[in-house]
Amino acid sequence: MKFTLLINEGPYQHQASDTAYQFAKAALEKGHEIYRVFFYNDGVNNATRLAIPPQDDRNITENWAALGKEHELDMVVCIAAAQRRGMLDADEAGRQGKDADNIHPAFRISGLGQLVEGGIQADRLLTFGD
Amino acid sequence: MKFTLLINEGPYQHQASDTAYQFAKAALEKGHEIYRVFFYNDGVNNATRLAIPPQDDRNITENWAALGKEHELDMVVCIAAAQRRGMLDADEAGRQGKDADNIHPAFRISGLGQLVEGGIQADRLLTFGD
Amino acid sequence: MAMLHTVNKSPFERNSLNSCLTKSKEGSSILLIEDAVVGALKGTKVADDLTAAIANKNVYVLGSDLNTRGFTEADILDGIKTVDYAGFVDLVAEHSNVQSWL
Amino acid sequence: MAMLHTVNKSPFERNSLNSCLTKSKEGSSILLIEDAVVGALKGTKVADDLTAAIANKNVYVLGSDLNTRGFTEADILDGIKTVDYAGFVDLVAEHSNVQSWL
Amino acid sequence: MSESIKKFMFVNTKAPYGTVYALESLEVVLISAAFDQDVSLVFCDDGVFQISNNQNTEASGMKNFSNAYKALGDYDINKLYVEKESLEERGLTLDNIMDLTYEDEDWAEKPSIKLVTRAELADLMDEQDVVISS
Amino acid sequence: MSESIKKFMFVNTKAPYGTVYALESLEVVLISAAFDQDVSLVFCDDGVFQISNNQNTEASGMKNFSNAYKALGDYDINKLYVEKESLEERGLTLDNIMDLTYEDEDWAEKPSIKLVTRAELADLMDEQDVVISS
Repeated sequence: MKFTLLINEGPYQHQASDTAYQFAKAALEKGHEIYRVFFYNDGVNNATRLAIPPQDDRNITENWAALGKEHELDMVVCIAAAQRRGMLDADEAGRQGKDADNIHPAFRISGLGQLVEGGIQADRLLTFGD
Repeated sequence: MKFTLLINEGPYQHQASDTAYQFAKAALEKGHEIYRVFFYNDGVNNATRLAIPPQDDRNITENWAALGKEHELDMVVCIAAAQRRGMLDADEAGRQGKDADNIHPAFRISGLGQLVEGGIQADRLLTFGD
Repeated sequence: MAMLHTVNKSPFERNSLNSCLTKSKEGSSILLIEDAVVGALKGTKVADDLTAAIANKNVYVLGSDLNTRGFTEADILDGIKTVDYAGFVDLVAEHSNVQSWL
Repeated sequence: MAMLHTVNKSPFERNSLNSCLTKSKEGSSILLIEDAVVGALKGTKVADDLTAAIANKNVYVLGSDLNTRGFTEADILDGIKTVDYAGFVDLVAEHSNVQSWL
Repeated sequence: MSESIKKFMFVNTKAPYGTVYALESLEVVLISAAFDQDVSLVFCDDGVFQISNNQNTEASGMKNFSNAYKALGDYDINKLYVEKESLEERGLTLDNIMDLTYEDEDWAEKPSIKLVTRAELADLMDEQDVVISS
Repeated sequence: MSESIKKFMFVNTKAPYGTVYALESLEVVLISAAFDQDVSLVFCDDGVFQISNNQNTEASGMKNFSNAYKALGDYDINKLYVEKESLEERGLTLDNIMDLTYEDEDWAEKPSIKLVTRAELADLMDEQDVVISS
């Protein structure tokens, strides 16, 4: 079965991203397909490559990145939500005249249409929020 | 009277930062002093200099930065909370081997002791959260 | 001097107004801000709780947050006072301490 | 096929479990995750609501979130089933659709 | 995958402005119009405040996005369900709710808002393919 | 400013793990010990779950920080108030709560946790100089 996951909260502040990650891992282990993981609202903050969590804690972004690499997941950050919150990739930073960027290469930036399309293509769309 | 403000939520997702900003402006207009504004939990995300909110919306970070400049506010971002969430200044980025930084120059990074000290020195400590 | 309590969430969504009402003392003051302002409306299922609170506490609502959500002073319970941000600042200064119910 | 509903917040803090219980149909399933797992405990002030729900709906709790908060299957109401993440995945696959009550 | 039309329902349960969910959910709804799906919106619990009349953000500094709901009809999104019990519990009636309309194929202006009971809402939710709540 | 000691109260109202507030509030509490203030903690509403026994995060992947509460006594933070009504509403007793202690000046081990009623808690909150809630 194909799942699209929608994540609406940032890392650490809420458990939403952790729950979605554990769900994705379990679904993949059972042979299901993750069609897309879409990061919206504060969920875009999961895509930062600049986080330095304490040594004894989980690294949420790196966990997603590793899972994404292993299973070639399509992990999409909403561009509008990301711009509001200061999440940029190098292309965006260049276009917008910003002097730095912070998005991890495991994620790609795209529009909200990717969420709707994810809902159309998948058998189930699950939301993880606050 | 001296106020210390504690802001626990990021920009846009929650009204907390907006409320704190309007409160700070009103307090300063009435002749009170803002001893410190301390950004904790997701509140650290208010300090990004990379946000590009829509033209017709408020720019929360720039609002704080302008108010801070006008009144020489001490705006402190908690270092531990910031590291967890990928908020870094250039010094931190250098020390941690990160290839970019994102904190607006109007804010400074420091430890949690600054919050406790802010509670000791101010006449009132107000929390703005979720 | 009595304490000022602030509540920022709708009592229809969260329990924080109830926590505040049951853990604040007579003579203290309660200021509803952000989404909590909808708790001040007339005829709601929490109106009785608010009316009981007004009997021995001072209840305020932040007018700008009320207007933002489409309501005015005419829509709120009798006995609840409306303040602006300057009034919010005065309330904090006039009370012995402030507690945010989150 | 019936729907699966997920609830992730404590019923002592928020209204979302109540919204779910009153807006879900007989024969549907409800999975409590994250902080909502504490709603499954025995002897709480929402135990009657949950017991009523069990009569005509399937109620599940995510075991890892229950353990994380210090509780086990022995602590929850009779009739509520515990699942792990693999069971969560199965529930989603077996139901016609899933709705998150946020 | 089948190319058939799916039933998308956006369930709005939170008050506007205190959190961003109302605004950012509306942004998804507007985008969804481009995909020719069967889109409906629900306003229940505190979500009914999202479409309350006379929202005025002048003194709060928040961005007033309430006018965007009026554009939904132009995007052929005209199934807006408001839960009756949610209004009642909040002391509200349809008079407090914006008069949202659309033009039908004969250019006649029709109301987009349908008042539904909690039980009717449960039935509506049950028949969706995708439910996105916030 | 006066150099007198202030009464700091940290009020914990939320369950742990679902949100970060419990963990990051505890980090402030531990730092506050260095400032020689009069520090107390309250666990009420869902905050009582923060100090429940036997927290086991193995299967959830969350960071288990419950042991850090046991260190509070070593930092001379030994006024931990648990609201009686909050326990009762959740079907809990003190048996569900961690056995947190400190050593007094004679090295005797004493309980840090004091069960208080809602009314007693209101009195305690009323006499604080700084209240930080989450």
